[in-house]
Formats: sequence, C-alpha cells, structure tokens
Amino acid sequence: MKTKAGKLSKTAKNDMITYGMVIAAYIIVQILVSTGHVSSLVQGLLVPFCTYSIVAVALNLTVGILGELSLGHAGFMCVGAFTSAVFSLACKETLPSVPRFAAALLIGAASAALVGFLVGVPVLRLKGDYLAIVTLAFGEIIKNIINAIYLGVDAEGLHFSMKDALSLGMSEDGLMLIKGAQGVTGAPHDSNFTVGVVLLLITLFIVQHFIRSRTGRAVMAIRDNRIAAESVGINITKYKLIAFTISASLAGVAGVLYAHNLSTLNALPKNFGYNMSILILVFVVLGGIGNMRGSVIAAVLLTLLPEVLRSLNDYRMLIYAVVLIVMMIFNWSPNMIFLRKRVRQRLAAGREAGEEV
Amino acid sequence: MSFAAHLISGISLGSVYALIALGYTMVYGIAKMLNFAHGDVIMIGGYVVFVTVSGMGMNPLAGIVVSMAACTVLGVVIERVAYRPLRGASPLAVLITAIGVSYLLQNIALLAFGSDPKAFSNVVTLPNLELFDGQLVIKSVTVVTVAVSVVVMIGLTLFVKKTKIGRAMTAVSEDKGAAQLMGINVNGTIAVTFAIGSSLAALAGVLLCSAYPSLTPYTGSMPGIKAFVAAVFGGIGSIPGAFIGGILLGVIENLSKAYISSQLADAIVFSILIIVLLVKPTGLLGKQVQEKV
Amino acid sequence: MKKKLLSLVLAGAMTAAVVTGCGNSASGSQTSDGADSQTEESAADSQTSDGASSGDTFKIGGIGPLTGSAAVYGVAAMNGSQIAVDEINAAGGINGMTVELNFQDDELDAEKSVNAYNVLKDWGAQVIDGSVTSACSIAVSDKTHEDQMFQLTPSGSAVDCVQYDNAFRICFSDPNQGIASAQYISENKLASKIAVIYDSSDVYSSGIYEKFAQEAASQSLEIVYAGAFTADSNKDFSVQLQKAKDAGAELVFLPIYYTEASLILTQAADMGLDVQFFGCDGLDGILDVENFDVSLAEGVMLLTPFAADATDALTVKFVEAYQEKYGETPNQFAADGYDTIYTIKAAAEKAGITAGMSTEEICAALTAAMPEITVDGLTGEGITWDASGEPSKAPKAVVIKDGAYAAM
Amino acid sequence: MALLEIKNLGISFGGLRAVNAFDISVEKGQLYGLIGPNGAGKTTVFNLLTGVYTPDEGAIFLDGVNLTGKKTIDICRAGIARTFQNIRLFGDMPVLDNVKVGLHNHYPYSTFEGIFRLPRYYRTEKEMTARAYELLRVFGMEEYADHAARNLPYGQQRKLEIARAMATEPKLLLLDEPAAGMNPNETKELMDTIRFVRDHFDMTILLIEHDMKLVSGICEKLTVLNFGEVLAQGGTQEVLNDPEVIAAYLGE
Repeated sequence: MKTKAGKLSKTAKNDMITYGMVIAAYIIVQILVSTGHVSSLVQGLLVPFCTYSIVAVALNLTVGILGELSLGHAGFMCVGAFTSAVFSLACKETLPSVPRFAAALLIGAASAALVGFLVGVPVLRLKGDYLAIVTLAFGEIIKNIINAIYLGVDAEGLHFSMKDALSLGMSEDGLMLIKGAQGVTGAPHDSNFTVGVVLLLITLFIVQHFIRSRTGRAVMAIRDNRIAAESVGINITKYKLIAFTISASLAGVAGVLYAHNLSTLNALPKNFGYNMSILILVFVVLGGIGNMRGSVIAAVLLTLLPEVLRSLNDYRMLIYAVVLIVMMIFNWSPNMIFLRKRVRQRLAAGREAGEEV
Repeated sequence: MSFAAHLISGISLGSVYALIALGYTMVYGIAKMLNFAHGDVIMIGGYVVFVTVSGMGMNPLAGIVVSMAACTVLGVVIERVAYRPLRGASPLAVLITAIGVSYLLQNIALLAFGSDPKAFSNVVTLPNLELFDGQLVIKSVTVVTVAVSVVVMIGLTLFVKKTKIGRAMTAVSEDKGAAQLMGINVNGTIAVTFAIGSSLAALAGVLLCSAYPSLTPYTGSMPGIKAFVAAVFGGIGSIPGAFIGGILLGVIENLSKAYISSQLADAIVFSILIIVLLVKPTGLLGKQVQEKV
Repeated sequence: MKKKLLSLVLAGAMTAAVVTGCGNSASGSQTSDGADSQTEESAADSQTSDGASSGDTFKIGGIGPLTGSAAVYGVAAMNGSQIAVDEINAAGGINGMTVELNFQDDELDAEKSVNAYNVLKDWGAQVIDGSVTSACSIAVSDKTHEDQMFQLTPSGSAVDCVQYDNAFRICFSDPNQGIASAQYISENKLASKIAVIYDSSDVYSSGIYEKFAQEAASQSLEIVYAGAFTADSNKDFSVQLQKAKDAGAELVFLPIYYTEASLILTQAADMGLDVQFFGCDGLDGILDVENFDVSLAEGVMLLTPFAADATDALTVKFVEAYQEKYGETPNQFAADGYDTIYTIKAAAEKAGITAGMSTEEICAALTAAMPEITVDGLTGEGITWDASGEPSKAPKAVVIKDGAYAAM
Repeated sequence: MALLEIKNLGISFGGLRAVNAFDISVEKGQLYGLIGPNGAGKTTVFNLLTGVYTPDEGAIFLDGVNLTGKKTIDICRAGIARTFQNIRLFGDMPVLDNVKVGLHNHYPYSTFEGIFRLPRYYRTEKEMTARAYELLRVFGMEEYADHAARNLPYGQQRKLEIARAMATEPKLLLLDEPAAGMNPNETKELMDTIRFVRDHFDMTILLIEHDMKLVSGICEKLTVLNFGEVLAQGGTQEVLNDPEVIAAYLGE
C-alpha cells in the first residue's frame, strides 16, 4: 500500500507543478508589470500566450491522450471565436462585461463542442493520416463557410445570408454582426491576462483531471490498443467522441479568448486556416506528446520566438524555420536521444567518481 | 457548351493537381511521411525555370532540365539533412520538420526573389486547340499537362513494378526492417524516392506556372495541399489513384464553382473528400488493410 | 530526465527572451536601422541618430505585412515610406527633428499587427504609419486609440479603419471606391451588363464589391454575374470568366489585387473573352509584374489615385528614386506609403510638433491639425481630410494603352 | 446446460471457408483446450466468440444467453474475456491502470464526476484501486504496479493480460496461445497460474495452445480443429491418442 500512496502523490505532484508553474509565472509577470519591467511587446503577448497554451493543451488531449492526429483545431477555435464574438457584439450595450463574457465563454465552448461532436461522429471512424486530412478538410470548410456568412440584427430580428450583405435586407439602423470576409468588428475587449490565466488553469484542471479519471484511462487504453480496449468492454466510439468533443470545446475557449482580445476578427488562412492548426500541432509535438506542461511552455516559447527575432528583420522567419527544424531534430532524432543519454551517463559517472574522491 | 468548357477547365486544373499528387503519393507511399514541403519544392522549381528561361534566356526545355536537376538535388539534400535524422522517430516529429522545411523554402525564396509576383512565360508554345469555331478552347498547356501526367503515371507504375530499385521501394514501403534484412539499402532507396519525387515536383512547378502564370514564394503551398487532398482522395500511395484523384478534384472544384456556389467551392470540394473517405476509408483506389487480431 | 532538460533549455530561452524584450526600449536605434538593412542611407541615418540625443528625432513606426502572401503590399508601402523619410531628412527633417522609420512585419495577421505595434511602442514610436491592410489596421487602431497615439494608415481601406478620432487614412475607403466605380461606369455609359469577380475571403475586395453592388442597383446597372473566389482557390478563374461570358457581360469589374488580375487577364485572353475590364486601385502594379505580357492588359480601365508613369514632377522624382533604390517600379502602395510620411510631416509642421512633446500631446495636436492641412501628394493633388479621418481627393480614371496608363 | 454452447458455427472470408460447422460445449469450471495445426481456424473461433467477426451461420450461447452477432463490448459485458496471441497490453500505461481499465464497467462514475472530482469519484476510485491491487496480488504482480506495461518481462506481460481479463469478471476466459514464446520454466509457471485462476475464481477456461505439454498437463477436454472443421472432440488423452489427430499434426 505504500507504493500506492507514493504513486498517487507522484502524478498529483506532477499536476501541481504544472499549476504552480502557471501561477508563479502569473505572479512574476504581474510584479514585473507593476514595477514597469515588462516591455509593451511582452504585455501585448500575455493574452496570446494564454490563448495558444489553451489550444495547445486542448490539441494535446486529442494527439497525446486520444492518439489521433487532428489538423483542424484552428477550425474549432474559429467556431468558438465567431460565436462568442457575435454574442458579445450583439449584447455589447445590454449586458455588463462580466456576465457577458461568462455567457460568451459558455456559448463559444458549447458551439465548438457541438461542432467537434458533429465532426467527430464521422471522422473518428477513420484512422491515422486519413483522419488527419479529414480534420484538415473540416477546418477549411469551417473557415470557408464563416467567410460566406452575413449576419445582422435590427428591430425585426436576426437576418442571415450566405450570399452578400445586400440580401440581408437590413433596416438602416441595424447592426451588422458578421460581414462575410470582413468578419466581426467591434467585439468588446474583454480578455486580459488574468482572464487568460484563469482559463488556462481551468483548461489544465479539466484536462489533467480527465486524464486521471476512469474516462481518461479508457481513452488512453484505446490509444494504446484499440482491440484490447474493446475486448475489456470499452465503448470505443463513445470515449473517442468524449475526448474529441472536450478537446474541441477547449479549443473553442481559446477562440473566445482570442476574439475578445482584438477588435477585429477575420477567418483568414493565417489565423484560422490549416497553417494555424499545424502551428498548434508544433506546440504539442515540441512540448512533448501527452505532456501538458510541455505544451504550455512550447506554446509560450514559440509565440515569443518570432517576436524576439524581429531585430533580424528579413531573416526573421528564415531563422524561425531553421530553429524549428533544429529543435525537432535535437528533440526527436533517435541518434540525438542516444547521444544525450550518453552525455548524461558520462556526466553522472563523472559526478560519482568525483564523490568517491 | 458552357458545361463542356467548365469540364475542360476543371480537367486543366485537375491535371496540375494530378501531377503534383503523383510526387506526393510517391514519397508518402515509400517513406510513409507527409512531405508538406513538396508544394514548396514545386515553387523552387518554378523559380529556377523563371531565372533560367526568362532571366538568362535559356531554351525552355533546357530550363526544365536544369530545374529538375536542381530540385532533385534539393530533394535529396532535404531528405539527408532534415528527414533522415528522424528515421525511426514519431511520424509527427517528421511532419513538423517537413513544415519547418516548408517555411524555410518559402522564406529563402522571399529573400532571393522578393514578394512581388513574377509572370511566368508559358513554356508550352504550341497553339491552343480550338473546337466549334473557337467556342471551345483547350489550352495547349492543358493537353501537355494531361499527357505528362499520364506518361509519368505509367512510367512510375512500370518503374515501381519492373525495376530492381522500384521493387526495393515497394519492399521498403511494406516493411523497412524486413527490407533492411533482405539487404536493401533503405536510406538509399528513400533518397532515390525523394530524388524522383522532387524532380516530378519541378516538372509540376513548370506546368503549374505555365498554366497559371503567377509566381510568388507562396505559389506552391495551396496547390500542394490540394494535391495532397487529391492523393488522399485517390487512395494515398496508389499511383493511378493520385492521377484520378487530381483530375476529379479539379473537375469537382470547377463544376461546383460553376453550378453551386463560387464562394463555397472550397467547402464543397472538401465535403466531397470527406464523404468519399467515409464510404471508402482508404480513398478510391487505396488498399483496404484489415488489422489482424 | 529528458523532459527536465527540455524545460531547462526552454526556461533559459524564455529568460533570455524577456531580457531581450525589456532591452528593446533601451536600444531602439539598433532596431531601427535594421528595418531597412539593404540600404546604405539608413545605416547612415542610424549613425546620426545614434550620435544625437533622442530629443532630436521624430520616431515613426510602420506596420505592414513583410512576409507571407501579402508581403508585396507591405514591402512597397515600407519602401515608399522610407524614400519619403530619406528625402525629408536630407531636407532638414520635420521641425528640425530627424525622422526615423522603423517598419515592423505583421504577416497579415491582426494579432501579429498588435505585436508589431507593441514593439514599436517599446522602441519609442511617436506616430504610426500603418497598418497596410484593413483588418490589421482596425486591430491596431484599437490600441492606438487606447494609448492616444496618432495613426495614419496608407492603405487600410475598410470603413472601420478610421473609426477612432486619432486614426486617418491616405487611400480611398472601400465604399468610396465601390460607389465611385459604379458611378463612373454609369456616367460614362461604359456598359449596362456587368459581371464582377471578387475575392470573397478578402476584406478589401468584398468590401468594394458590396458597395458597388448597392450603388449599381441605384445607377440601373445590371450585375449579370457575381463570381467569387477565395485565397485558397485563386489560380483558376476560367469558370468565373466563362460564366461572365455566358451571362453576356459587357464589362467585368475586378475589385481585386493585381496578382490575381494578371491571371484573370491571361485566362480571359486564352478563352477569347473580349470584354472591357474595369478595376480599382488594387489593380495598379499590374504593368510592373515582372515578365507580364502587358498587351494582355490593353484597354483595362482602373480607378486609381496613382500612376507610375504620370509626368508630373513629383511622380517622376519618386519613381526615379524608387527605381534607383529598390530596382522596381513603385505601385500604388508605395505611393500611399510615401504620402503617409509627407502627410505626417505636413500635420506635424502645422501643429508645431516639437521634440519635447509626449505621444498623447502629439496625437492631440496632429488630430487637430489634420482637417486643416492640404497635401499635394502622389496619390492626389490638394488632399484634405475631415475629422472622421477620410481623405478627400479625386479618383483618377486611367486606361491602359500601349502598355502604359493614359488619362481618360 | 453447459456454460458455453456453440452450434454449427461457420464463417467464410471471400471464397475461403475459415470455420465450418463448429460445435462445442464447455461445462462450467472446465479447462478446455482448442488445438489444431497452424491456420486451422482456432483464433477465428475466438474472434467469432468475442464479436470481432460476425458468424455467417450458427449460434453462440453463454449461460443460456444468445450472443450470436453481438458486438464485442456486449459480449464482454455478457461475460467472455480473452487474451491475445500477440500480447495486447496498454503499453504506455502503468500495470495498475491496465487492470483498472479491465475494471472499467464495474466501477462506474461519469466523466463529469471524474473531471470535477465529486465525492463519487473519490469513493469509486478508492474501491477500484483496492480491487486492482487485490487482483495484482493474486497474480503476484503487486511489485510491478507502477511500471509501464511495455517494460514488463514477457512472462509477466502474459500474466498481466490474464489479470486484466479477469478484472472484467468474466464467466468464461479465453486464452489465445498463452505459452507462445515462453521457455519451459515460464510455461510451467503459466500452467500453475492457469490452474490457480480456475480454482481461485472458479473460472471456466477455453484455451488455444500448441504446447502439448501444457495442453496435456492442464486441459480436461479437447477439441481439434483442422481446416476449419472439427476433427476430434473428447477427453484429453483420448483425443491426443487419436490417429487422425496425430496424422493432422504430422501433416499427413
């Protein structure tokens, strides 16, 4: 029974370190900000850090725990961002900011969850790269459709069109909520670092508790061996869907944070296309598949990296690409892993020898 | 008549996808990796032809040969430097590295050639085919692209089936470990695969830019993704599948633009892909692999 | 153990990053010369500014896409701005202050645009030249409004770009262009059956289209076909062209950028479509696409405030300087960038900006001065602004004739 | 009535008749062996029994309940558990969690309760952990509880698979070549384990095996399959001495 107690505290400790790291970072940053030691750049990046950390943790739930490759998470983020921004914009005048943001958060998370569920039902039947390409396709479909949506509200109620603003037939004093490719402008600026950190902690809380629960074990069992999991009575479809839906809904939360940090929201290839999905995947892979803390660290670091490289100007993105390749090889190459192990052993041996003397 | 015109333009677009998809499927089939940088190799191929033909005044054919050679070298170097160290690592790690390579190529091109679009001179100087008193025009570059795709498809199929190195590729694709035990040089075989894939990319780049003569550092990325979708559509790893997938994708894209909605054409194309995969989970011509219990 | 090592490396890098972040505010001049590393002049500039105390410089922060698919516009605006800065400095600066320009990349992403703005704030920027694109410009204006920093966008054409008091623009707004185009077509009886091909995934293009369609209805122009494309499928336009042809369009309106337009013209020629093409300022630059067969653009009409082969002294001088420095013919974005700097200069001189003023004071003074100035720029003569931020200038309609613009 | 009753089971793959007219009847508490040359269709029978394949014809009854054509998870819930010829553990998970996954359906609480750690989560997890340790102790694997399953020695992996199967509280345990790849010592230990499982849990066991020492050592009854058909059926010694069976094994 002793081992059992030790084991439980070990995973619990690991989770605590993750929360502690986020909270410590928050406190340090707040102190530095209040004493004026943080540049505007880093201050401006604080919310994006949280946004990308959340979506990286969300994707890690799909990639690391469920063991399926999704290239469509930017799409779920997009759904969360647009639904919540539309809600906030529509209620900008009628609701105070705290309940408005709380409601927006729920709406964003719920609609992303719904889309995640609807996408998951057909998609999770596929395997491996096929699943990856279908999620990519769904992400692109979501982006394409959002770019074609015109939505407005006036005294007569909601107006909706998939063609252009003219077909809405809005009255003069109506409020345009989504203007096709012009997206949503003027959503209230409700995100800030504190909100971001709280949402990140909630995300980590949900994901880590999920992993350590019965459902999480079932999901990981499916990841490790689908056939064996089925043979011990695990409902494959159900648990895959649960994990995927939670993952999508958390990506939606990141979208809510994103949408309320900028005054303009467009579904561009850059921010909600497959490129973004891939970028999120980079966070996950670099931070360690299945390692939530690593995802947070990698998301922060890789969001910061291109900004720090700004002084290199023209060579900025070039260096970024090189750093990415080098980091991947350093972290994942079997030879490098072997080499690192050797070096460590030698160091350890050296230390022991030193102690003996 | 206009339906025929839409169909032909769809085939024209699809033939370019098909040619790119052939390279994609080749690399995927053997090395089992999604080479996201493939589209960018295409772009480099385009620039090489642009520089040699439009800039240095070389004969177009010579330019194509130079471009294919350059891309072959590029492909092998990329494989050696970026992908080979990750052999045996998680496929995801390789995928991310491929994305890094894609960024790298784009930014090298951005630095070298600038961001402004270059108009590419069509290297296919044959006259266009005009039918029904010019009511229906089939561009010569379309004819050439379709012909090249068919030749490449047949050539690759024969190469893989009949030659020693082609059979070695099949062996490597089935089981790297077993192939190694059989005395096949796995690294060498994969390098050859990349060489062939990249030289095909150069060819695709030339024809892509001839058909759609605008060249920027980002020219290759979207056609690359579309072609990848086409390869999956046809059953990734299958050479005829890539060809059929590419043509179908182009046709579906243009017909949905014409008859359903030009705004939602992308969504329609991707939806059809999803439906096909749900009905046939490994694509049109993909091999169905039953997991052994 | 591996994870520990990784987190150590990451933590180290993070510390370094934060230190660099902090250091930015102190080492502004170092960042500034890099913004234009290709040029010798700017290296010289930064040397002078290194020597001078910060009181003697006027810092303009530029924002635009320098990488990514829209880089061509951002780079042009940056280069145009830089030429203006060099000229002004050679002529003694603004109110005796040396002008420094630091242009930051936003990759056509609103979030990156805000990052770029923050970098410029750390650098000590006093006014903002940007962003080059609409969505980014809107996102940045939210921040400049908060910080009370004066913002002048060279080419952010969406309505909301100038929604705040402190934000102004050089270019026409999207509705402005859409309406002007419809009116021009109607007044000059160019056609009655019109097809439109626009980029439904682009803010600029769909913005113009929307207003054009509205205005066309009231001008009794018939839009027989409206075909969209997206950034994901912007290679093949044969379907849209075929549909336009089948619908019997006499004129095809292209409220798009010249990259796609060059493809449209090529494909139209291939299928033997012989109609009038009409575009907006986004088409400007089409003649300078390297290797483009300009005969394809013969007869294309466009409403643009700038034409690189205009013969007025200002344009000639600018084009020469641009070609000498960057080896390319400037497009309208470069001209907008150039005018932005000169407008800032005019407003600053009017407002009597001095080195000792704070950013907020500069903003208030410039905002007040803007409606009072008149600028003769590349993109219009006698440009004036109203307090809403919109410029007032006459759009020039030009037609492409013998591979060059000709006034109409 | 027998615990497991299979009547006239058959399945074809393409043109190949993999299993034909298969009948078997296993009494409660029996240790029953299913043997036959490679490719005879033994594993296919297991796959039919556990719902991996749906039979073309025939019927399967467990304890009088018709399981024909049911899905794998329903069959598991009805009380059939199995191990696999090529070990299938949850490799990246700790040994303890492997067993807990086996206990999944017997200790329910919702995902919501799990994430927000409501009282039922703590209560159920505690019971579940205790039960998992109990099972591990029975199999003498307590010391490995924290190890990742993939790092276990081969023999222990086999044992863990059995422990996981037992965690589902089956009525019938199917073992697919449990001794494959084992040395004689390990095989002997395994035989003890199997006997122990039968006695301790009062379990009915149907096993596929090639190792004749194991088969003759522990099985009480045998069925011999050859080319998908039942060749012989009966008491172990009687079947093993059947000339037809010997011939089939020697490849005549």
